[in-house]
Amino acid sequence: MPQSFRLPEGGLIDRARSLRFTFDGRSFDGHPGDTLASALLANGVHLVARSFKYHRPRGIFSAGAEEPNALVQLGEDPRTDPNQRATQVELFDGLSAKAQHCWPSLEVDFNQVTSLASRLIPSGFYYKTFMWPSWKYFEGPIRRAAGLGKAPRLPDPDRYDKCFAHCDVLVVGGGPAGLAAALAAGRTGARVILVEQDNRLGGSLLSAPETQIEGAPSADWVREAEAELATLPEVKVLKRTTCFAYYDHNLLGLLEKVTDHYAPYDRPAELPRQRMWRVRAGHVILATGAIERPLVFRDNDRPGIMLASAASSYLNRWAVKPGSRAVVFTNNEGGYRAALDLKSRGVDLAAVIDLQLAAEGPLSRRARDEGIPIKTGYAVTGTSGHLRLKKVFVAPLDGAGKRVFGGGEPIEADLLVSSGGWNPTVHLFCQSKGTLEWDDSLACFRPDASMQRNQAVVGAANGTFGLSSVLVEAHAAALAAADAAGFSTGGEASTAPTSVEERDFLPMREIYLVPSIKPLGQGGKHFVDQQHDVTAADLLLAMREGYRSIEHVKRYTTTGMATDQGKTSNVAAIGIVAEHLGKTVPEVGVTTFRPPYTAVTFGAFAGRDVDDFLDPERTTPMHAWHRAHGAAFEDVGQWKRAWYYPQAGEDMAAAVNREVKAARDSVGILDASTLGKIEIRGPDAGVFLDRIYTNVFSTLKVGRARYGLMLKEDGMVFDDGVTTRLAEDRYLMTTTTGGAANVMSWLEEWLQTEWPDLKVYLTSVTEQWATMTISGPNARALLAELTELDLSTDSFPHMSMAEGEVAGVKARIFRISFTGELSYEINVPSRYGLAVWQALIRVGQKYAITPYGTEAMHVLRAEKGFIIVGQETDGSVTPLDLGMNWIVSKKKDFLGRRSLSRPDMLKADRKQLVGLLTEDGREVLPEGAQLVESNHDIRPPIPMVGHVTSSYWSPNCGQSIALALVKGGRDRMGERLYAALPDRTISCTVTEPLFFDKTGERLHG
Amino acid sequence: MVEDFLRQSPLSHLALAASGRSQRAEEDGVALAERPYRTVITLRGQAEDAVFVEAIQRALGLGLPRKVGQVSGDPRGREILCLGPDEWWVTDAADDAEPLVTSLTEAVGDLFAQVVDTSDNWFALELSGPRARDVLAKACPLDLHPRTFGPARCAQSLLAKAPMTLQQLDDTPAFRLHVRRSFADYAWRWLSDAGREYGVSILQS
Amino acid sequence: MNKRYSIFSLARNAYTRHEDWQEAWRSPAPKARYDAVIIGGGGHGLATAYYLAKLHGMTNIAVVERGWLGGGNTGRNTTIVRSNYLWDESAAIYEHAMKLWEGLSRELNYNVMFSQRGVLNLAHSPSDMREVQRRVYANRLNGIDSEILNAQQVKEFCPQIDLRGGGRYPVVGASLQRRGGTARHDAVAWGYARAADALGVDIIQECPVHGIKVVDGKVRGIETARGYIETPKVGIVVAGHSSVLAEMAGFRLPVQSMPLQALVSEPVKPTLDCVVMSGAVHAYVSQSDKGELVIGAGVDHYIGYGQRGSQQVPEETISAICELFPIFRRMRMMRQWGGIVDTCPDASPIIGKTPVEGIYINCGWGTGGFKATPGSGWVFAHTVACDEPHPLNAPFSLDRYRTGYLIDEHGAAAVAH
Amino acid sequence: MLLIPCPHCGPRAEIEFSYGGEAHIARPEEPDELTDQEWSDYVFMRRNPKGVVLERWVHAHGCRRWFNAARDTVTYEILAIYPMGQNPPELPEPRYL
Ligand SMILES: Cc1cc2nc3c(=O)[nH]c(=O)nc-3n(C[C@H](O)[C@H](O)[C@H](O)COP(=O)(O)OP(=O)(O)OC[C@H]3O[C@@H](n4cnc5c(N)ncnc54)[C@H](O)[C@@H]3O)c2cc1C
Ligand SMILES: NC(=O)c1ccc[n+]([C@@H]2O[C@H](COP(=O)([O-])OP(=O)(O)OC[C@H]3O[C@@H](n4cnc5c(N)ncnc54)[C@H](O)[C@@H]3O)[C@@H](O)[C@H]2O)c1
Ligand SMILES: Cc1cc2nc3c(=O)[nH]c(=O)nc-3n(C[C@H](O)[C@H](O)[C@H](O)COP(=O)(O)O)c2cc1C
Ligand SMILES: [Zn+2]
Repeated sequence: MPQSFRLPEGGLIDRARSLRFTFDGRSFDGHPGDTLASALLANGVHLVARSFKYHRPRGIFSAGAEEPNALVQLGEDPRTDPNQRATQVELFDGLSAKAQHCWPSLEVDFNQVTSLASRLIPSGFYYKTFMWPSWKYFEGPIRRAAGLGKAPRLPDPDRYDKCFAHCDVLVVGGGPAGLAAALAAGRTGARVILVEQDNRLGGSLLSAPETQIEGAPSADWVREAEAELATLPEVKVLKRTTCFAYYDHNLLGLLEKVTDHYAPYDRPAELPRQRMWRVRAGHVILATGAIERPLVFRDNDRPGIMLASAASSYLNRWAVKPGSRAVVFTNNEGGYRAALDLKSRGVDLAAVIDLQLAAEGPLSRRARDEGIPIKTGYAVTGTSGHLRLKKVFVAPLDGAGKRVFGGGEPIEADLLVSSGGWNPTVHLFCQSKGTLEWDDSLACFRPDASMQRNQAVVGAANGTFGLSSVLVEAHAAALAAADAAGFSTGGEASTAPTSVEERDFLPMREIYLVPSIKPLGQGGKHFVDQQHDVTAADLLLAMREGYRSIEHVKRYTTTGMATDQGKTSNVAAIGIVAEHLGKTVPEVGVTTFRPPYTAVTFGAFAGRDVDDFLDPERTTPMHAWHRAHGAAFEDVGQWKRAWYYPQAGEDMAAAVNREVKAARDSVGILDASTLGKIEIRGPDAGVFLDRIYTNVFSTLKVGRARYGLMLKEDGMVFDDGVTTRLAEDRYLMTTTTGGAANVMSWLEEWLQTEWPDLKVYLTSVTEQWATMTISGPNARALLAELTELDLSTDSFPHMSMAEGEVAGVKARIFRISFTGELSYEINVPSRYGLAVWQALIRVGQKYAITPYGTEAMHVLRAEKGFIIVGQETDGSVTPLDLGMNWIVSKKKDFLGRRSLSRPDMLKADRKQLVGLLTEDGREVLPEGAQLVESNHDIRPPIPMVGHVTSSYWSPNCGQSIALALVKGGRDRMGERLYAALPDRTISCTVTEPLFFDKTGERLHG
Repeated sequence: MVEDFLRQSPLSHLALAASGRSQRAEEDGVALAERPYRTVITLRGQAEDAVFVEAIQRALGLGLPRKVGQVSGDPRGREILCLGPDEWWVTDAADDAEPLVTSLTEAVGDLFAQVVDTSDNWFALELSGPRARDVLAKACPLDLHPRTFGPARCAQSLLAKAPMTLQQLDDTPAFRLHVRRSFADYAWRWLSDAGREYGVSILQS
Repeated sequence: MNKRYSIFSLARNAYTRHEDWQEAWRSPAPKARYDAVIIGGGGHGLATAYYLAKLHGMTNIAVVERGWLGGGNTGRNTTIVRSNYLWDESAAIYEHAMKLWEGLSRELNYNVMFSQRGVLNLAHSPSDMREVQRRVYANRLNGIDSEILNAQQVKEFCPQIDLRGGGRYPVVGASLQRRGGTARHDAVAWGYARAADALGVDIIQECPVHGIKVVDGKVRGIETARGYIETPKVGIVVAGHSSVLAEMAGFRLPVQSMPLQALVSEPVKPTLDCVVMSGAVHAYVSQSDKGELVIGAGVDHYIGYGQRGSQQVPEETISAICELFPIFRRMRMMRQWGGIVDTCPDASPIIGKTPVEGIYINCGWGTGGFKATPGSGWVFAHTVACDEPHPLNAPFSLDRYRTGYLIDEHGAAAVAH
Repeated sequence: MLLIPCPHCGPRAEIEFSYGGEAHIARPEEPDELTDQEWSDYVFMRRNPKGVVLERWVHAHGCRRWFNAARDTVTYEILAIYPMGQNPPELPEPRYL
């Protein structure tokens, strides 16, 4: 029976083309324009899902974003998507969907036993049991029973995109309100973005073909509006785009589905799957419409039960009969629209059951005139039918609406639609912290006060339901926004589009919990939150147990916490709670609206910031050389630094040993370009540095360099480096690789905020210079071959700087050393870095020049006991702890100084930097090893006296060496300590933190 | 003067010169080109000091823009970008910054000011074509609409996760993007990827 | 008297259609005077009240909560529980909490769903690994279970992780605390409330405190929305609002209140069996029993009482999750929210006496205090009852900022959850 | 993501800025004269108001200039910006509990 429920004509579908798709293995046809839901209904498929907790059979409940039931698993791994709302999935050729959360099949789901045991598992049952013997025995099965669809198992092959956008007016919602607003604002020349989650503009008009705007069918108006918007150069219309979040300062998040609606073979490879927009809007107009509220009656969840407006949508927009024989259940005039639609499109209308005592509106009158049987003052007391609705039971209500009379008269029907009024879609408004008021006449929450500037809510979202009022309101709001943004209509007043006001929304009879023939919870269930299987009885139980705040009710029962976030259920839940507590609905209040409006793909949040774009990789001018020479790289902040250069057959240890030895035996070369560099100029530069560093720089001679230490105001070491005086009023500071940006900001902060009187300018030149360090006894000989400079110690002593040419390139050369060897740090403009490096390597061949990486550098400096900030320090170490009192000036104030004299800083048992030598010199302590005083096996907690910060095999010392921070370490020289590891204990001796060339002869080479 | 062949663009590993075209292909929405070796001198000084302002103007033959985001001069020749209330870039088509550095240094003399050659600290890319704004919108939170930005304007911001100085060159629109040299490879690849949906022509520099 | 919860009581009540369940706690009107008042009905405040009543015999006490129990950070955290902290002082207090967690459901007769499924802290570089080692070695000497895993072992323990870390953040190893895991946030507040109520503690909701009466440096009582309450002892346990209450009492705190965000995905069948944290990429994730991926994002670095946060923060976190778990890129965010975390300069809490006699403060837990809930309540009850800190919380005094005895957990807790 | 009005560059996205904490904390002229308590107050104690906070921001990925701002920590509205070294303008004092 292909598409046997498709009406012969009408609808916004392309009947000329058929699309083949499968649901749960069965093949069906639909048309372009269909959603998965409309196509299933066209084929008479109502059963599409099982519920979360009780595994009840569920059908298609709505026609849009609010769908609680019809969640399906789309596609196959790796492109599988769980929990997709069939009502929002656009049909494409070859679509394949499966039912989820059922076993072995949708029709026969064994898990339905939970339904039988439902009495044992009311809300919150898990808090009351499973404690004995332990939760761990129960957690596994419970986890497996929970969840809905399945996460993909394979990595997602798709790409996502992200962008920023700016506009004068952002209009959310492409219904009549949104269209009118976009047109009005767009015509003024303002920059407008209109977003609509659907693939078509028109909103509720798409389901109401008979309405007229400006004297023509509304469909024509929509078409013309869309056409006109396309001609306005400053207007952008985004369809298939959901505004999911409203953040502070009018930043809104949009999710655009770019290719999801194409058949897989049609998806353009260059396009992302989805795109996230972050729109900064001058003004925001929310025209998000309203969502119909279902009635809560017994067994209100069977396939074949849906919202009244959804039935109209399926009939009118998709030309699908949602059933053969229908009952309409309503508490307001709106239900009659569905009744009239159903009747006129050939559905057998069994009855309208109206909670109201009388129905007197224009639609109900028309319904009566058309001979539709109407029972006012009646309620639906229950339903039957397992996999599809079979019967509806109805009975008369008492005057108070609390009880029904009689046993319930059955009516055969396979479709039951209900209308309990409308909830303005205030989600985005509330996300932006707008407050709500309860409108008694409309019985709904509508926007009250805005908490964002330049914001308006119009149309049904604002509780304005009459079409002509909607158009007027939207038009006015848009003009006001455009005007405030500096765009006017140019004098001539533009008029709002007109329509005949339809007063089809009359007061309703507010009954949030429809009574049944049996007490609540007996012989059936009144579902409030269908997706989470929360019933009215659950809500009452929660309140009985003391969970009375609506927030507690929500969390105890989980109502509104499912993927639909309670779009159709929250107000009913609040109504039931209010009724039970004897409060008004606004007194109970709403729970917090949070982003997203509908769920957003993680991939879209990440956009292209994945894989190697997650974080930039910064590279030095010599990077390509390191790569070509087989370097292994280490990440230091965002930088890629050459770590070591293994030669054929070498492991890391062998390579590092070779590099370390070469630097001491002949000459090594290191790429040090990543060091931070800051040019400092001004008459107060020296004074400034004196305040920043613990030691004095104002007395430094021009051409000379000095090592300095910086502290934060809490006295803890923050960065270190060598600073050189280039001229009387010019210095060049170097910082650690990782600290460069922080130091620059730190300096600027002090200059701009605390010492604006100091005349100092700073400019970062980190990447202006390629820096290569040659180190070792042959460093001077090597350099001499490439420069004319006089390299003798007399004219170029340790800790000084010279300018000259190296390999024909103008260079700054610093004679400073982080290895303890005679070293030159050669700086050339980055564009020449590689050339000079290659020249040094070429000429260095005769000295067997050896490139060494950061690991060898670490070993070399550890042999000399030089610290590395971030390794020997961790934000809790002072210069005194490091034994660097020599660098802490007593004569002047500097940042952090006062902190050093606080009582705890002076304690003798503070952790202090020492060296460690293992008893067995071949044994290398693991870094991070904790030190204890005794190796007797005692039970934890075992007091620790310190830890190893750095530890290496030192080929130059012929044994392992380590640096450590040890409590009162300086008084422990020669003491024995033990590194207590999980599998062994290593004994070692405390020494000075200096292992090689203790007199420092080599430095002066 | 150092031999030309000694110098390297940070994108030399991509061998762009070999693959590049001379102009944007008709069907491509954007074109991308590297612009290495332009002179970029960072200038700091007191805009309220008339002596300083005059000294600079005399040395460069260009007015010193005073409002952050303003640019004076010729984007393809010599220009001054105002980056901060006391910070400018002097950029120049010349690939040797030294003469300009020298004349600026002399011009400021003992004034409280700073002249630093940062030509190699930065790396410039040019992005042009009808979709150039769309590509930038993926990376950068600035509003580049012609009503708020345009030729003779510059701004500092972010290019995805890299700090960037952006300037618009003309109404094509064409933009020049400066990132720190170490981010060159990241920025290039990022933009090529982001432009993919519109088509990217690679131009010779 | 409270009826005990058990499978039998559940069955019995099923029979009577759950009509006979008692209130989990009473809702009494505040008395004019209490022996002590705890301000703040989060997990820490309720636990304090419970232990005051249970261990210190103080039953004429009240918990005063501005809104609904557990509505603060207790009800909005990512529920990670672990005790593998670096410094001895921290390790001791968090491990004390861990031991209490292990018996908590039965002690409270309320299933807090404490699930010891293991917490992985990933290392992405040699220097991360060095920190991991330092912490694990210290943990073990402190008697805390903690292991070092290499990359392969990480893969075995949590096969869902992409060891390449998308290329940029390869996983080189991890620390693992097997006893770590998660607990149901709401249940912790409710379980303590119910147990405290059973011991006679008055739990007063919807009752904001708006003034603290201090005379001659001594506390006399508190002004609340429901009237003045006289009391000689006040315990302030209000997390993000600590500075607001301190100001009422006239003293200052080194605390900054900042937005911290979290989010959940749509629920899916079990796909992740442990807790995974990565400081380097600022992400931590676990899967709840209901099926959502629960993901913690970073803090905004500025003060904010809005209980929300900046949009770019979750964006970064989700990018990181996509990096570690490319299989989750198609998962969808269902809800995001924020809390107000009270952060201290050294990322460690303040638990102890204040400059005002009779006022005690328990705050500064920042981004990571849920795991401490039982231990924090336990030591704070001691402090309030005995008017002096327990040895476990003595190091966490307010005075440490003066002396410099900071307990800097930044490094070890780059993401402190 | 806030939209922060840089005094030099105009309104810019929050991601271009860094936060600098409470404004108007003057570094003591003579740290040695202070007691430990006074010094620690300077280093660690910061106002943390639920209401209007006077704070510092720097346009880190822009003009790199520091400036002061007055911001409501509940609504996040930026009520004023003013240069370093200047006193804050008269502002409303919203009270939140
Ligand atoms: C997003 C997020 C993720 C986190 N993840 C983790 C995690 O994974 N693991 C972990 O260990 N920790 C985590 N934390 C931290 C943890 O949540 C908190 O440290 C902990 O819950 C604090 O508990 P509390 O009881 O002190 O505070 P709260 O639960 O915040 O309770 C304080 C109470 O004080 C009340 N109050 C405030 N002002 C007043 C007043 N004037 N009068 C009366 N009452 C008042 C509040 O309403 C509130 O209920 C996270 C926090 C957040 C926000
Ligand atoms: N019973 C009634 O009287 C009743 C009830 C509801 C609506 N209506 C009619 O509805 C019309 C109201 O027009 P309207 O324009 O205010 O509402 P609408 O429902 O026609 O349009 C709202 C549009 O916003 C879109 N939308 C909602 N949230 C979105 C989001 N987050 N992102 C992107 N798009 C989103 C929807 O898809 C829809 O197209 C009137 O014609 C009114 O008569 C009548
Ligand atoms: C561990 C955890 C799991 C959560 N799971 C869900 C969930 O499944 N569905 C949901 O809607 N919200 C879930 N939430 C979020 C809450 O709904 C809520 O957003 C959070 O408690 C903060 O409260 P607020 O949003 O009301 O301010 C969860 C929260 C936590 C802490
Ligand atoms: Zn700026």
